[in-house]
Amino acid sequence: MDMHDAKRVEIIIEAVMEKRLTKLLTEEGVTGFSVLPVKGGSGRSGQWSRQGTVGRADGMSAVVCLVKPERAEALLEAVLGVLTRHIGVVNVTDAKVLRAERF
Amino acid sequence: MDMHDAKRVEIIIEAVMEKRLTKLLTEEGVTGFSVLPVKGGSGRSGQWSRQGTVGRADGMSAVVCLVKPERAEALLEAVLGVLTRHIGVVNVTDAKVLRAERF
Amino acid sequence: MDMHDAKRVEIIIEAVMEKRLTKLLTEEGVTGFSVLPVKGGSGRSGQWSRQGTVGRADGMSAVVCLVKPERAEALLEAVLGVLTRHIGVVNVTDAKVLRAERF
Amino acid sequence: MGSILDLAAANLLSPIILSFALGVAAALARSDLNFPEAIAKGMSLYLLFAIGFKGGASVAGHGVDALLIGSLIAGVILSGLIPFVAYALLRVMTKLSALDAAAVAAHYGSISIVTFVAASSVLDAQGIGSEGYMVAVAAAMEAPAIVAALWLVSRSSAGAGESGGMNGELMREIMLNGSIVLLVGAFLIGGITGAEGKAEIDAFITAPFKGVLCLFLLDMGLVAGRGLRNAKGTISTALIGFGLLMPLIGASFGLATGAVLGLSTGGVALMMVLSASASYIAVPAAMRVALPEANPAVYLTLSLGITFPFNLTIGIPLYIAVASTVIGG
Amino acid sequence: MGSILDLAAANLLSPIILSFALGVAAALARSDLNFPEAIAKGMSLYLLFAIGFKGGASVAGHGVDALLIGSLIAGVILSGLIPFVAYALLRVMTKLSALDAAAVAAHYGSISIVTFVAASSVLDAQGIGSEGYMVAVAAAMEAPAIVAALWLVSRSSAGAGESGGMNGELMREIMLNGSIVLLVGAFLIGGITGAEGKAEIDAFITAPFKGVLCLFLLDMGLVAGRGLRNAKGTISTALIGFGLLMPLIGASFGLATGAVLGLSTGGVALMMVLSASASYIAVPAAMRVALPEANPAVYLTLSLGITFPFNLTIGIPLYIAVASTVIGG
Amino acid sequence: MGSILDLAAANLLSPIILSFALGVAAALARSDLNFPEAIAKGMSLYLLFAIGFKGGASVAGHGVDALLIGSLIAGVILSGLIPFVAYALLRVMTKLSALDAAAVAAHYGSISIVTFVAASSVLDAQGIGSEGYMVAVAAAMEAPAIVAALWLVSRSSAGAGESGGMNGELMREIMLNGSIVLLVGAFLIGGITGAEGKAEIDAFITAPFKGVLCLFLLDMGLVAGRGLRNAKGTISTALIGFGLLMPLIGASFGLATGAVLGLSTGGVALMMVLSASASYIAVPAAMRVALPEANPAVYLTLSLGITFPFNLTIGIPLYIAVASTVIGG
Ligand SMILES: Nc1ncnc2c1ncn2[C@@H]1O[C@H](COP(=O)(O)O)[C@@H](O)[C@H]1O
Ligand SMILES: Nc1ncnc2c1ncn2[C@@H]1O[C@H](COP(=O)(O)O)[C@@H](O)[C@H]1O
Ligand SMILES: Nc1ncnc2c1ncn2[C@@H]1O[C@H](COP(=O)(O)O)[C@@H](O)[C@H]1O
Ligand code: NA
Ligand code: NA
Ligand code: NA
Repeated sequence: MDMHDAKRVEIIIEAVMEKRLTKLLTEEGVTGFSVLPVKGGSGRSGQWSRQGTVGRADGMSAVVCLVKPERAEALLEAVLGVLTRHIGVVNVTDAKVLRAERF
Repeated sequence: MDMHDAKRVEIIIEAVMEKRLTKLLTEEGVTGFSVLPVKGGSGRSGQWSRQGTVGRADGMSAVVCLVKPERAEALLEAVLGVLTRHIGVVNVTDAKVLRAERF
Repeated sequence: MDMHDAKRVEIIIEAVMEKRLTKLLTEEGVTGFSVLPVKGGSGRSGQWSRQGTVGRADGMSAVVCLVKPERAEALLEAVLGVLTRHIGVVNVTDAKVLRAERF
Repeated sequence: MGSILDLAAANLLSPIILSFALGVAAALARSDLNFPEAIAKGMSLYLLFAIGFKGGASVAGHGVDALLIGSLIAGVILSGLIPFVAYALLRVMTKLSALDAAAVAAHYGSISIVTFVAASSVLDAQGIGSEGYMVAVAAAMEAPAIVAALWLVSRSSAGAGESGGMNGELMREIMLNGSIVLLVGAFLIGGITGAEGKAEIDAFITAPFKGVLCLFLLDMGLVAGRGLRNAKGTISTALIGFGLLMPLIGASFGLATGAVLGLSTGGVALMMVLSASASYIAVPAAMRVALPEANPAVYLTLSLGITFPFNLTIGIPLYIAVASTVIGG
Repeated sequence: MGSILDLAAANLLSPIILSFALGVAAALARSDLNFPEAIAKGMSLYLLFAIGFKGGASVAGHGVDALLIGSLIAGVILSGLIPFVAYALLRVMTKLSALDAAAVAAHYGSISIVTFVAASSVLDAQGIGSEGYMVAVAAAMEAPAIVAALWLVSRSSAGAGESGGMNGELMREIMLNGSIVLLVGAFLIGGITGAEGKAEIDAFITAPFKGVLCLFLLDMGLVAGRGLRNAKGTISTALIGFGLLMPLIGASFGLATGAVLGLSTGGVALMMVLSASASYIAVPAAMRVALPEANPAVYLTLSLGITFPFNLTIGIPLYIAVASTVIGG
Repeated sequence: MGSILDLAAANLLSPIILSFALGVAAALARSDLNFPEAIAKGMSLYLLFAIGFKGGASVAGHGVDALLIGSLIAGVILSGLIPFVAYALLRVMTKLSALDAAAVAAHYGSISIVTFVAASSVLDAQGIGSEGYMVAVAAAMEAPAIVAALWLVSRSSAGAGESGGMNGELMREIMLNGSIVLLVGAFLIGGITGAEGKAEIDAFITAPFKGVLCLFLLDMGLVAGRGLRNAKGTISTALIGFGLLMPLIGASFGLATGAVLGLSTGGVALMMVLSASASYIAVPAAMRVALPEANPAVYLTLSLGITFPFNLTIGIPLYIAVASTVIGG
């Protein structure tokens, strides 16, 4: 099996900032990402849940981004730019990917 | 980029036990977690899907929890307490996080 | 805490292919997986979102699969079989699991 | 008997039964027809709100009488007793473990609100009235069966340790589970606002009701069919026998109780339906928490795959016919 | 001709068209207005159930005649033939590859049920009756086009290997896809329960129907507008030309077929609508499975972004006007 | 005064208020009753579409007059001015930081569409007419308050740097936010299609309206109750005082404006309602983007947990009574 090194960057970000983040990712030339719904959570700013809510003020999304290791740094710099003043967390794990030609 | 070591703990747990788990996490002083919906799956207890269902008996949630490495052990002990008699899986990966002051 | 080595395989696959993939996983003897919804994303084939859509042509799912390290290779071979002609990405990370008797 | 069969046949060819059948057929044929979870939940909230409200408004119209209290108490007792009968029967008829038998028994003591709704709509169509507070009786019957079953387990597994855990938190969860709260809440709102309140929202809770019920049953058919497909092998012939026999036994209890209480024909029929029906929402969730070792495939398949369709197709017209014969009307 | 323009203008200013236009405008202006996926799915389930049921109930009323079978067969043939015409046209008019051309062609042979629903509601408003079984014809026309397109691919790519895979599993998936099963199932339920069944749930499937259609079209406008915005560059002028011309060609086939069959004015108009419309649910999904290399941006944009709006605004009144002129009424 | 209390009491016992109360009670009791996000969103889309459409259709009926323009302008001015009053009051009455005070102020300048909808339905029930374009005024009042609040922040934090960012992208987002677009769009569609268009979809947008409103308020009660439970400690007595006082101040502004404009009794009442109500959808989202350091628990709890229930229960009947007394009718 032909596997390639990659970084799995997972950004849990406020729903209102999601579009700004993905726009920036695209501008940074990040060639792919997937957005997963988050239905609730808890942090220093308290507990929340999307149940029954209509507004977008509450709530986070999880943006998962597989990138070549050498691109991770630049990506994270950019993410921090959007994130600074906002709540949210970012984690990076070492991963292997199939079909690296797609990244 | 200032990155910090962390553990990414991912707990796939029965929906009916989700509140119990998050309550316990809060009691254990876990400062943050996010709950992602799971729409279906398969395990030793068979296959399931949330499609069209109304009850909570079926179905799992994924609780993602980024913690300082030294806190992982205690967290896992606590999780096991809720989980023992229940179906569900727990995995831990090494991760790096941005903004470690938030954990 | 009794932890065991495992691989966390995450397959982001077209919704139309999800059933074919999980069927194959079952045939390969993969004893467990969970399917998470993905609500949008971007890749070489463009940007997409599930908002307001009815059809299944658009859209991906995330299949998360914890397996014993020695089974990962075979699993990935099988996944590639379903995936070849289709869009989608696969990543593998090293993980530790609790309760390895369940895998 | 001929007329019961006629009624059953007519019932079988109604849009609601055929919608359920369509769902089962589609699932068995592995069609990808499905309802989003949110839509299923939304329809169920609508049905609970509407049936609760209408029940309350009708009580407001007819006034509260001593029967209301009596029926509530009777409902609680039935719900607490039936599990013992079911448990004994299961232990005799089938090879289920004590744990699984208790879990199944809890379902049969409790009730299925959709079966109740379907029966109400058949009564409506036949112009048979019933006590509006039967909806409150339905709510009262949800929980006692769970307590009874957990008691059975704690007794049977004596020093077995872990299983059978009923505690304060679980009790609160069961008593305040969403469907009980919505049903009782809507019942109270209907009772407080009465005919006037009902008039305000009638176009929402009455006119489209049966149509929504059809779509909801279509969805339940899909879920039940999928369950049957997945459960192949889990359900023995003896279990199927239990799933068809138990509702008849439950219904007899309901009949006796309703007759003793002096309920109307419709009320007796609904009491039979409640006693005959098996929970598929509240009890399964409680069992996952309290008796996680019990096999959900067994109780879900029995309740949703065997007893629910039986009641929907044969049970309801049968119970109505029997109630009409015994009580008159 | 003047009256056709009048009709088209009237049609353009109806709530359903304006709702669609609102959706497109909001998406192009990058408003964050959007419908949850579950709500869109729920509305589509409602529309399929309602239109199927009403079709079936109307057949039960008027009785089945030989025309039903004839129309079904004609529908299958139309659906299987139109892809060849579309494919030839695409290869001549545009620079699409054989693969993309075949994928697009499949969409035009198949049908768009919302276009059908919108046309039915315009016919209703104008008091023009139609054969209730046209809804069954719609279902029959969903799949044959897919088979035809896959045959085209397998032929054109000869030894090319991988593409064009039709197999048993895919065939089953296509024939039992959710919308066909729901449409046909509801049609059968309507047919079995007839006027009586329809009366029971009429307040659900008839009264709010047009309003739900408005909201659904608003959502489709949002999705279509977003698609157009994302697809900038994918769609050449030639392709747009095809997207406007092909429905007219399809409609002519439908007109001829309907006239030969001897359908009513409304029936002919609906046959034209079905032939003119392009699938945007069943076929795209099938193409992703069978022809993953074909570019979805092309076929989705053409079908949903060009041909659907064309049919909705100009096509439907035009087809009705032509059918009225040719058949009378 | 007696009659105002009577009205308030009658209002308190209406299905819509009781539904809201049920939701709050269920959340405080920690019941697991809840609505899926998609269903809540779907109901809100329905309400916006229906209220917008009906407003537009009514304008089409009564004709556009000079008052429409005047009312829109007045609405914009009210929305831009009220934040200054709210801000000053907060700085005097409470210990909120300038930032938090500005964020809260933005909410009170803007409007809550559900409060508007509830008030409309009370007016309807009492047979009091109002200008159909008040729905357009509601839309016009959503955004100016945000601009005013951001200006307050940029002034107060002078060189403080980061906070208070209003830019083109945010402005576009606010002006084109989903609820404004849907409300205005439906208003225009109603205006264009008029009585005829309304007749086509009346069974959808009018008949079930109040029932949907009940369920939606039940859900809002659940969310508000959960918010109150989580916010324990965040909200001081002074803040609660503000949350009860500010709507009365806002309502006085609305009263004066409505009277000067020469609106009808119903129109004045609605102007009071709009001025008194606080946003809980559009403004919170804008604040998260523009003033992320402001504490959402403060403004969400005040708006949804204090002011919304106050307006719903006491405010609406009070404003109607005052408008009736002042304007007559
Ligand atoms: N340690 C963590 N692990 C996972 N998710 C987190 C963590 N911390 C915060 N979050 C998520 O981010 C949101 C905001 O976090 P905070 O800024 O701490 O309030 C929380 O509600 C969670 O959804
Ligand atoms: N190896 C695994 N990888 C990912 N998810 C799993 C795994 N095993 C179990 N699960 C999830 O946990 C649920 C219960 O598992 P089980 O206890 O094996 O029946 C399954 O239905 C899956 O959703
Ligand atoms: N690098 C990536 N990281 C995360 N998700 C990805 C990545 N690349 C692709 N995807 C997902 O897979 C879909 C198809 O990708 P593609 O084949 O590149 O068009 C995208 O829309 C994303 O949802
Ligand atoms: Na029972
Ligand atoms: Na066609
Ligand atoms: Na205001």
